[in-house]
Amino acid sequence: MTLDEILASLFPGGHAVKNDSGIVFGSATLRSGGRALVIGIANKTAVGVDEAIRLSGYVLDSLAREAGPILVLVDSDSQRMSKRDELLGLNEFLAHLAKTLIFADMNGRPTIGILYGHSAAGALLATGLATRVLVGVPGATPAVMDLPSMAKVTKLSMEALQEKAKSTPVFAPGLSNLARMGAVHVTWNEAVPLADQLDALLISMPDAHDRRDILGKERGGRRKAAEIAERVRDLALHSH
Amino acid sequence: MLMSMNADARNRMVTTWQHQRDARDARIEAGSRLAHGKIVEARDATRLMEAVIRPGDRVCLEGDNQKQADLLSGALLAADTAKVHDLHMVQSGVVLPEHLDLFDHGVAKRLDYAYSGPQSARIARMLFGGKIELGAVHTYLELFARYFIDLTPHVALIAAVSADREGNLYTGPNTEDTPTVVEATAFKDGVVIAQVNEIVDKVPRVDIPADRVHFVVKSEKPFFVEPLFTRDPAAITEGQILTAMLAIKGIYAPYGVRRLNHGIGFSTAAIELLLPTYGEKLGLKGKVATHFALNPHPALIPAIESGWVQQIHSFGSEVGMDDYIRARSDIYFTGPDGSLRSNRAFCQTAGLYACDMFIGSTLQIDLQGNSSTVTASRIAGFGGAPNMGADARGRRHPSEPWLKAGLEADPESPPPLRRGRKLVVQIGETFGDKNVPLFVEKLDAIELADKLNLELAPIMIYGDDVTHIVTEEGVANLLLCRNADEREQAIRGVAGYTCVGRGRDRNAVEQLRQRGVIRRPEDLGINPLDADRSMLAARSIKDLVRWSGGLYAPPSKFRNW
Amino acid sequence: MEDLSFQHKARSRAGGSKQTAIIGVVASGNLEVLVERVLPGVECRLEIKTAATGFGEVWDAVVADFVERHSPGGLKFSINDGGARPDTVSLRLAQAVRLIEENGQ
Amino acid sequence: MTAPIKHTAQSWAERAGTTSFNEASARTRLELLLDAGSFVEFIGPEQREVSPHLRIFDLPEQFDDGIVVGRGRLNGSTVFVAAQEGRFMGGAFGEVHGAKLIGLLRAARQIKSIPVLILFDTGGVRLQEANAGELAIAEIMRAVMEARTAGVKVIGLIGGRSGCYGGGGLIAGCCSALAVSEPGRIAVSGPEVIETNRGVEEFDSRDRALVWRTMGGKHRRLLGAADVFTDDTVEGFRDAALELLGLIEPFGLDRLKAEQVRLADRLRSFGACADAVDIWAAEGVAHAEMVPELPADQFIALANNIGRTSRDAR
Repeated sequence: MTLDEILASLFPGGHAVKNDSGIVFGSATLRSGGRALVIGIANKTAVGVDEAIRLSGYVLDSLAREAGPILVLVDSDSQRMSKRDELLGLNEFLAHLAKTLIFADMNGRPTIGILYGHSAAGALLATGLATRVLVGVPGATPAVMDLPSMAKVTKLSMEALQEKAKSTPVFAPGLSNLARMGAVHVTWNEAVPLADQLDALLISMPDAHDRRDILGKERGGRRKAAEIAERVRDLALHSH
Repeated sequence: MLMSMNADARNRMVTTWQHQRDARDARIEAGSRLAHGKIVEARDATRLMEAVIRPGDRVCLEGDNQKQADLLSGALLAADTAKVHDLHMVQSGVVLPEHLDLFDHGVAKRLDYAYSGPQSARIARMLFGGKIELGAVHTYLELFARYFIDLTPHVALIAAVSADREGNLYTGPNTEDTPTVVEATAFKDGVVIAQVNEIVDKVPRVDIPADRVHFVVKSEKPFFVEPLFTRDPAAITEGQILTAMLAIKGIYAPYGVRRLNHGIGFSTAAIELLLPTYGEKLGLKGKVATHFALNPHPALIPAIESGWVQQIHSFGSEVGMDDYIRARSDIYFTGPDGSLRSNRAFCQTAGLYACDMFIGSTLQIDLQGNSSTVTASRIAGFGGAPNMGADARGRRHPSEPWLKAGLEADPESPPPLRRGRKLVVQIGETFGDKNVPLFVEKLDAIELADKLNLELAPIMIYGDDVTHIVTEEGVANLLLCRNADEREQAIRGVAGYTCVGRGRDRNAVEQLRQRGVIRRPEDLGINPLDADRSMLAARSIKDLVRWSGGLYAPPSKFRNW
Repeated sequence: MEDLSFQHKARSRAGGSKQTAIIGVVASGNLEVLVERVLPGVECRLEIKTAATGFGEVWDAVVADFVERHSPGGLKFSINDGGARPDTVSLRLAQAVRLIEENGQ
Repeated sequence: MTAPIKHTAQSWAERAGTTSFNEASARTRLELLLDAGSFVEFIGPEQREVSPHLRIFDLPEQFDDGIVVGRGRLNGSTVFVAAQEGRFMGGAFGEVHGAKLIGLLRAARQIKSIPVLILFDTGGVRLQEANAGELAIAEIMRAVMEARTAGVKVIGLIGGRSGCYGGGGLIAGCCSALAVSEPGRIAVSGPEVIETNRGVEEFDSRDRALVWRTMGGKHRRLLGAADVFTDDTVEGFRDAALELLGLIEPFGLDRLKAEQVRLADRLRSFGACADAVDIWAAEGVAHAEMVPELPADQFIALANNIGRTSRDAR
């Protein structure tokens, strides 16, 4: 789905969301009546220092003035891979964006990521993966690592990697793999108005607790993470 | 009648015995049309080649171990092969890709050389494919010698730092082969063309006088120099440290080796970095490692700063060491301008005749102690190691290590008639990169000689020149071996878990150990668990910079700051 | 990857009282050795997972020399090997024994 | 530098003072960072909790999956610690590796009073388990922020050989404060990645001086991305950690607002600079081109003089 289609389906009553050369920003009225802040990255734009600081600014401004959920729409490239961005401390800018989203979520502004296009690596960490609930839209093409790069580093053929990818969701790109890991909470149905699905999600919104590792275990994508984290936590709690 | 015939013959001699001079003058005349004085613009360099060089010429393209006349190699490569073809390249280093492109393009046909490190794989393929007609692979001194006998260049293409308008050249710290090449070319009616980084009113010092230089081309960028002798201390392993400890305590100390040459591997870099720590503890300062034939190894800086080293003569220089050398003229050879003066031919001679020890690593050693850096797919050439790693039969001056080694090798002869021996030490770990064994039953070099129909297998150092082999398993003293069987078992005895090592006769090896032919770490009072990186005087390139008081300026690829 | 296992009887039990120790990292040309005091008497076991296949004979020789030289009775060695050279293996095994024989729990 | 011969009797304090943090293993770093003998590991190597994914690629495992987590004491006070082993798979985050740190942070959040030290040494996400690694990083970022919100001080120490790249850089950006040494690097994209994407003209990954002045410890300190710069010894990092523990204030919205201002100001001031040297010059450093050559003590004086820190604004 395109950004316009997504917005139209999410907010049939209209919205004030703009796409300013890849930076998505605005607000919209939910069918339940409340307002939602909408930010995001569109047009497969790379997330660099300039993009990140704008997005975090929108969130911080909104925290002071508004209430309601925050939707983060994602169709990005990876982080911007340039000398300038690294020189200026891209890691801080991306972390800062993630931190504002996490802070908002922990302070009464539940965050929902909507991954409808591409995303990868640092860009995904700073946006969709920094929300409480990440929704996948069919056709989304997240890729933490693309297979050609993997083939280069692992010195395995593309065929061999594709073969391995059939037996595990742990490394290969794709929405369903991220879903099995517990990263994508739910994948929406394109045939049903997204507004309905958003309503349902807002009603059944989980609390702000990070349960992605448990989800990953239930879905068979990450069999170890939840258990290991729990064991370390117990040892730490009982050893001091 | 007789008289008049003689006069006639004399007349003929006057006209026919200066053929080469006439030819040279014609070449210079052709080239001069492109020059202002001796100066030729870089854009005309290829036309200069076409004007001066004749088909079939012997051309020395410098082509050294370190510095490269890269502008001129590019210019030659661009020459019209209708005018310039079938050249016979005589150069010590085949280093740049262009050096081999010359053969692919048909500019050159025949090759005599000494060293081809970076191009070792491609040169092997081209030799197999018949793209290159090979004369021979030489050692440096050997090729230099042939420049004066049967491989004298018609044209020399050389590199210098700067020239004045008359053509006096300053070669800078990397003088290397230039004086030798120019001597052979200019005094035998050849043409010398120099590329320079800059043209100045007055050169800092005259390394090559103007009357030996015919054309000067100013290059846009400085000639290429590879930092070949920089070993990052951060990459030195515990195994290399152990091996270095064995060498210091098992060879340097007992022989009292003061005059020596080091190879370029990590094991010898470890030795250099252990002198001010481990060597100091053993009380060896001033007693060993005081005089070197050696490039300016950055790894030697801590030993120099600690007062170990008295004098170093160098084959070439090393990138980043210029200021340090300049400030340490007590140690290095420097010109009136203050910068290093290197000279490969003299330094090779010094290594051969005036050093009591060579210690270096290799890729393969066989059961006789022959060693080679050739593998089935790579021909790196010889460079200088065979000159360093050979007993000089012409040597006549005595020294303690030389006499002691001679005594061990030949205890029976009466002392006044007993030759001394140079210590030739092979040092390495029993397994190299990717678990490739150092010790083999048969050298790859022999297979290569078969494939290429060479009359000689490319042996770096012959077994009968090797006196010691040091591995992490211990020191084998081959001087004390009395027959081929003992020698083989001594080599197997330090070959560790390689097939050669596992094939040893345990009893024979134990007997050799009783006789001190093999000395294990415990025999030398060394605990392998003490071999720790904290023993290194410098553990990083940054440490070397600090030792140098900020004078050493390492190239960017070695920095982590 | 290749799994190897060796069982030896040492001359004597290893000294010290520590129960476990670990040395080294799994990287190209390196290995980690986890040593545990879990075997009865003078038994000694080594379990190896190695990235370099086909070196069983070399491991056999390295392990035999190691047991002979260090007498690690009662110790079990678990090794993850990134293709280390035999001299590195010998060194790490010796370091592991030294660590577990040090004082401490 | 003038490393003395190691004596077996060399004391713990001497070793901490002479051991390079950069060179040391994760375990050695912890042994010398914490009070002698105080470290207790959680899920140690004898538990053999290895990555379940590496075998798919026929790759060797490490018993601790490349991270050591536990508790110890720093000048007598309890701290939680996590140290990545940069030599195993480049210190990269995988499922188990990440989960150990998540568990530690969650415990710290519950306890509130025990700080967490993270000794970063990572190239980012472990390729062979990229999805699990990426998600683990997202969970760690969340856990760091939850812990900080609960009052926990989370300090990052960066001086390992693999640097702090990829998602590691983002986690570092979430910490309360960072200490860094000269060899330490912090970035998202690695040098080779930038070169591949932008060409060697924009970024020559083999020009290590360029790499370090763009991503290295000194630049990060002068930018204010790291609060303390230390010489490359374990003792130096120990002192830095102690200093930071004394300085950190609680986290809240004001911090995020201040960070927004801090980063926006950085973009405004230096956004047009082509190279780190230009930034340093713009910050008022005389002879900016000499910064990489400065010894640690002189650099620390210079950085303190410039006075850029971020602990109040992150």
